[in-house]
Amino acid sequence: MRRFSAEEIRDLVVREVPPAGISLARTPLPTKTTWEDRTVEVDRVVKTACSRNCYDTCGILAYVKDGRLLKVEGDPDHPINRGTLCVKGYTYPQRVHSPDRVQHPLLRTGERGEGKFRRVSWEEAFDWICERLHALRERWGSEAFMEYLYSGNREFLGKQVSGRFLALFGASKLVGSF
Amino acid sequence: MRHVVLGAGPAGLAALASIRRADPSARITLVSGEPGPPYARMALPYYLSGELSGRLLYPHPASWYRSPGVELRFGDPAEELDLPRREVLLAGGDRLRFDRLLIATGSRPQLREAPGIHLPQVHTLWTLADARRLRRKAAGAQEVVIWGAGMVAFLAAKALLAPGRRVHFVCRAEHLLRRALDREAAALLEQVLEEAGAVLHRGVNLAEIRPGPGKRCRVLLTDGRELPSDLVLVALGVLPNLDWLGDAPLARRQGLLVDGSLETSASGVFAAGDVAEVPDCITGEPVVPALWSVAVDQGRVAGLNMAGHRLSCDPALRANTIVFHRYVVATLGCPLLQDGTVVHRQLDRARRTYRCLVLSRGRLVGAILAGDVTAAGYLRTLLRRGVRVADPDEVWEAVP
Amino acid sequence: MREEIMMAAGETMLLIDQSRCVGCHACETACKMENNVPPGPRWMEVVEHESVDAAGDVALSFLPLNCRHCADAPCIAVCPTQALARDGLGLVRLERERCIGCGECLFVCPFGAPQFGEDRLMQKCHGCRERRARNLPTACAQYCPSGALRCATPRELSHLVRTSRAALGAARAD
Amino acid sequence: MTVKQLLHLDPQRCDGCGDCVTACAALGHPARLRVRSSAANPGANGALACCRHCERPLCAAVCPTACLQVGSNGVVLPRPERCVGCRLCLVACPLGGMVFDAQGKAGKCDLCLELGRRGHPPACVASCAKGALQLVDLGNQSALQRRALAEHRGAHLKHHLGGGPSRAGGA
Amino acid sequence: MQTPEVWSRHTELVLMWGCNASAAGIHQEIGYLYDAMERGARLIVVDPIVTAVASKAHLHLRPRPSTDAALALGMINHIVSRNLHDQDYLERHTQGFSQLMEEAGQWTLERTREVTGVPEGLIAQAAEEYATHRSLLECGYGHQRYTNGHRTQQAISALAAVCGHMGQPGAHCNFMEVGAAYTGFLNSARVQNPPGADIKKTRLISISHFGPALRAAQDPPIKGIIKWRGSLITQQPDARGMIEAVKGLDFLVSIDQFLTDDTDWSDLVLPACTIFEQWGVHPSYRHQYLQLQVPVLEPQHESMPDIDFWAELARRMGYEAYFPREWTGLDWLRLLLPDDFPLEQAMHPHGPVRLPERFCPPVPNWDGNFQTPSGKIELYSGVYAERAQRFPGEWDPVPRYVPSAESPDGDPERAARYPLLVVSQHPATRTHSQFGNLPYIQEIEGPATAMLHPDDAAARGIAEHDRIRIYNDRADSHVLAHLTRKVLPGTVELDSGRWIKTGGNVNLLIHPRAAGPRDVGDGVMAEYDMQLDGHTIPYFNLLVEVEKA
Repeated sequence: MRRFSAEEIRDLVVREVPPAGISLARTPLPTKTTWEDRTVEVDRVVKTACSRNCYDTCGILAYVKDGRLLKVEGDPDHPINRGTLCVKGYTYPQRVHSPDRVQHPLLRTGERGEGKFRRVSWEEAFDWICERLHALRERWGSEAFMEYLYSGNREFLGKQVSGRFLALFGASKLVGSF
Repeated sequence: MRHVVLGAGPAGLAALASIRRADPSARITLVSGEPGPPYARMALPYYLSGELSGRLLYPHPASWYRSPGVELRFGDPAEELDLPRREVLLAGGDRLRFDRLLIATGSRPQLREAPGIHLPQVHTLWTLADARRLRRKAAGAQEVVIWGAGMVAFLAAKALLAPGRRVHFVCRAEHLLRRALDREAAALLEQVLEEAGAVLHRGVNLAEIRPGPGKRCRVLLTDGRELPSDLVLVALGVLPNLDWLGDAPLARRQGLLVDGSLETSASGVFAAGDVAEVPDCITGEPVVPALWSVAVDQGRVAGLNMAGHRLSCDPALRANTIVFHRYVVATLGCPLLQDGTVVHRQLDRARRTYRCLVLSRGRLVGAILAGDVTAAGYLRTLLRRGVRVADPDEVWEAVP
Repeated sequence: MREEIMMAAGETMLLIDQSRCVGCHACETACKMENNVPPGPRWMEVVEHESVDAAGDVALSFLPLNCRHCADAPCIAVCPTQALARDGLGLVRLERERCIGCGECLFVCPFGAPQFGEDRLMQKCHGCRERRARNLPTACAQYCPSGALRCATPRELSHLVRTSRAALGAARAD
Repeated sequence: MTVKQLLHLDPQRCDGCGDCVTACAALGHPARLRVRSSAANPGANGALACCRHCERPLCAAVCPTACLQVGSNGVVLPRPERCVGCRLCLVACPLGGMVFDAQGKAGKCDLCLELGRRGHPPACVASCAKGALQLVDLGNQSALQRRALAEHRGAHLKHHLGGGPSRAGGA
Repeated sequence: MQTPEVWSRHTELVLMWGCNASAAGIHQEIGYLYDAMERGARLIVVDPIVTAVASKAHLHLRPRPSTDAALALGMINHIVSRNLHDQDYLERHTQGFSQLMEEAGQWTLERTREVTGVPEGLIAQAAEEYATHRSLLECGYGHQRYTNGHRTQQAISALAAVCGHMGQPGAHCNFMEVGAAYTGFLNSARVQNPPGADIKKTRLISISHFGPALRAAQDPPIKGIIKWRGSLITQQPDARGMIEAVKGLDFLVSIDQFLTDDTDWSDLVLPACTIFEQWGVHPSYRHQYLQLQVPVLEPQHESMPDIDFWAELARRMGYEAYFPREWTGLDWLRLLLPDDFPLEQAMHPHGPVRLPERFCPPVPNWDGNFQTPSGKIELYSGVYAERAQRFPGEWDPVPRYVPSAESPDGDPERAARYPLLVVSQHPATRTHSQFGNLPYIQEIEGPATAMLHPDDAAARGIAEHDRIRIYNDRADSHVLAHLTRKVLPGTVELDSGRWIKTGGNVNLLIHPRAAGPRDVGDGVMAEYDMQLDGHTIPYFNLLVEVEKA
């Protein structure tokens, strides 16, 4: 195998890889799309990203009409997914607007494992958690509390914010390879 | 969207069903000139002959009509169309506003003046009221004269032919059902009718009806013969019910002119059934087919288009059946076309079956089946498609 | 294996390159999302097939199956109500209001394309008529991550195939 | 969703023996299906003249007395007391589904509902020794066709990127 | 990680190891792999299962699951015996080649075939082709999901080093970057540890040994958990044990989008936003582009963005000072990103942006320098030697094949009772336990199904689509059988991620143990080093028996 020299590699990187820190968006965001075999105007198209535990981390164009996610496409300017998503990605509209989504806070009414709940307000839910956190710290100390999160959503910011609260509270810390 | 459907025959009812399905929020008013719920006119002969009980004349139970947005106006015929105001004026004085209007007012029996035509023994058979009246009058009748030899006359005869009763056809033409059947098929049908007590008077017309003796009357024919009669039925064909439109600006010839979507010359006003003049599937000529199956199809398409679809209606394919007791004749397309046609006939007198294929420039344009009509549906599809037929035997082989 | 289908009288055709397909099913959900197809009917379905050679080695192939809009379409021929017809773009168009749900089309279609949903009338891939009228690729092609489905003009597709062969040839000659 | 079922005749397997017709007639009514000999008929289901239990049946649409009705199970059934024998249904049905008895009353395939309730297949299907007549549901049929096609194509797969797995192996 | 835009243009051969490119990371793997193949690159796949990508390969090697280290060592030995190794590269940029060969030298083709089941000719051909082309080694996770996974990766990486296939465009060893590489530029500490706050170091709980840790933790025990972005019961091994552990809690709160296995056992369920309803930032763990997630829709129903939830909870718990009420996700984002980060460039309607080269060079190790004490590739590692002292049996300074736990080689006694080894693929249709509940996905997946080799099925009287029971002494799972030669005899494939309550879950059967590279004990730890201690769950160390249900 002939080895590339350092100079050659430097040149080749400049040629083949976009420069760091500069937006790669080149294609103007569309204002309409096709849906049900007709052309429809959409309210907006938003560039965002897929957060699943998958190293592609695809760029997404999200089409919004009347407050609903009409469809999703791969970001054509994203160097990895280059305009496409996957079998799961294309189901996002169904997932977001699924009638099966948890729609409001639910408090258990049956035995554990039964899956029986009643609807409560967020106010009630927060009071419920705070009351138990105070009692837990009183009785066991703050390390008796922790979060459990894994790779269900690999978005990075959220767990830093939870981390701030957990650090302040003094919770046990979850470690490992996520 | 406010829909008004004029007429509760096959076209009107099919339209009502279509509008309801395509636009559940539509408001629909169904208007019928006849009192009482819609009944099947096609079935009146069977009611008259006693084969079908009166309650089975109604295709739909009352609950079928009852749905949000549907309003029924029975026994209150439309009298005037006010196009500029988009209103229909009913005989009872109400004005119905519409966004979409369907004219499916059907047809009525054609009458002709003749001396004695207004005698009490003279009737028509068209409405349920006619049928009820005739049922009473026919009870003891032994001699019945039918003026006419077309489809309406045939239906009347079919209802009235019974043991111990003679039914005379006054038939100007050479044979019965001259517009529908060729000589061979007509002969087979006539034979069946004659065996059941029909008497055909061919090549003559009715000249006069004279009262007496007694409750009877006498029918004078143009050849001078006289037929004593308990009952005379005038059955000379039908005419589209369009008189009520007066001089409303809707383009018409024999019937209302419509485009492919069954819309008339007035936007939002549709026509279907016996009032619509449409191109014939085979000849392309404008026709008013006045056929049940055509009316159903047109009603369905007109209804959907009223509800916002953009469907084109197929050109009318004439297909009809003529049933007398267990003998059936089916006519499809235009079997009587003359110019440049090749006719293939197969007649089996012993088994009384007959089938004929009419080809024009290598395509099937018409067919008649008598005695065994199994192939009718298949032939109808071939006609609809304009299928090329090289050899008529191939057609018969392909019939499953 | 490359298979050319859906010749549209207008501009574009769909190229199904079975050798690239990995059976990821993205085209299926993309099609359903694009056309708001309810669960059940599958206008596009990728079918996997496994074969074993004499040596016991296993080969897999993946075949994306949608309506091929055949030039001599048997479904059009058998449809008793003329609900199926060829449209101006050369696609087999279904007029649903004419469909009576008799199922005849299904039995003659070698691709299993006719689908029957909740209303038990036929439905199928319409060939992205609107997209193609605007010279856009079909949804399945635009959204296919492996490049197995490509929709372009015959000229573009032919160029694509030739250049990839040429590149391959050049690489082998090295 | 109730799965729609209908009869399918595989013309490749049918030899036109007519056992199905006999079996149907043996139920005490005129045979409600007819079959063309397979030689004359290359079309798939066209060889079979029988009711397809359409979702929007043309026979029912045209029937003046509403004799024909689609049941909740999707099976189109006549109500004999309403039939006047006008045969408009027979003319309207492109698939040869309507059959009239000696009294002139409409009859048609009911998929042997009564046999079905007792867990048996329709008489015609049971009688077909060649396995040519089958009761299929539309969804499965599509999947079967697709699998069969994939099987047919799969054997010939060549990989233009390099030639498919030239060698593979393992435990 | 060499970026695919580079390798796809230069490589002559891709050796894909333990990586089902057709199901996972399809855009990077398949898209760029085909680019390379269109240029004429060859493809060799190492995978016990005939995956879709394996069916596209020129050569496909199917080692018995968990024997990959032996295969890599056998290939190294063959390469060296044919003098196809890169002596110059070995001398300049590696250390410990002779110690490596003391181990690898024992792996004759014959012995390698005996252990791995791969025919000798195929091992030799793959090794020779790999050595003589400009070859990219693309590693997935498959071979790592065993207790010997770290050793396997050690051996595979050595293969690349021996051939000098490192640091060159088109020739590198790509495997998963552990967190720090691509998130190192973010100011995590600035968010997690606000200045001026009194933050104490607390004990650590291993996520890979979570069930045992929950039961073992004392002084205090774990009594309350808020669970989010994960499936505690579906995705951890030994679901039964996990449920028992959860029963001991005072409270379990689940933040979820759907009613999952977890919510059934929760005391309070809170509606989670999807990614389309909240702010976020996405560094990949394989590619080099950063994207920002912006709210596309209003939160649906009463769902609450994750950040808003934690901030509100914190404020109610008395930390108002650290969670300004007026802060949106965007403000938190600014805090997390470096001050000089081109935020506008990366955010709708712009973006994505490449990360700075100092964090992820497009051609890493081009200069032959490595982040080791010696600056070289340590085929013999002093650090590992030292850890081998501290954690006996877990580590070795040179790569070795050590049979993994609960495998036919590693536990013959258990294998006598439960002879089939489960390989648990990640199907294209799911990410772990997600998406499987959606109708569009369900109609593609069909009912829960396990792949069985026809020989194994025949021996058990099992036919296609039979309902079968997969069991061991821990639990059982009922699924349908699919008979296929895609799996090797003696193995069963049962996809991961099926929910317990809808059937076919594989994790019920798995023993809770952590895979190296270090013994995490009961999962309660005081110290943790991501680079050296990174340990995972050996999901594929699972022996079962199958019978017709």
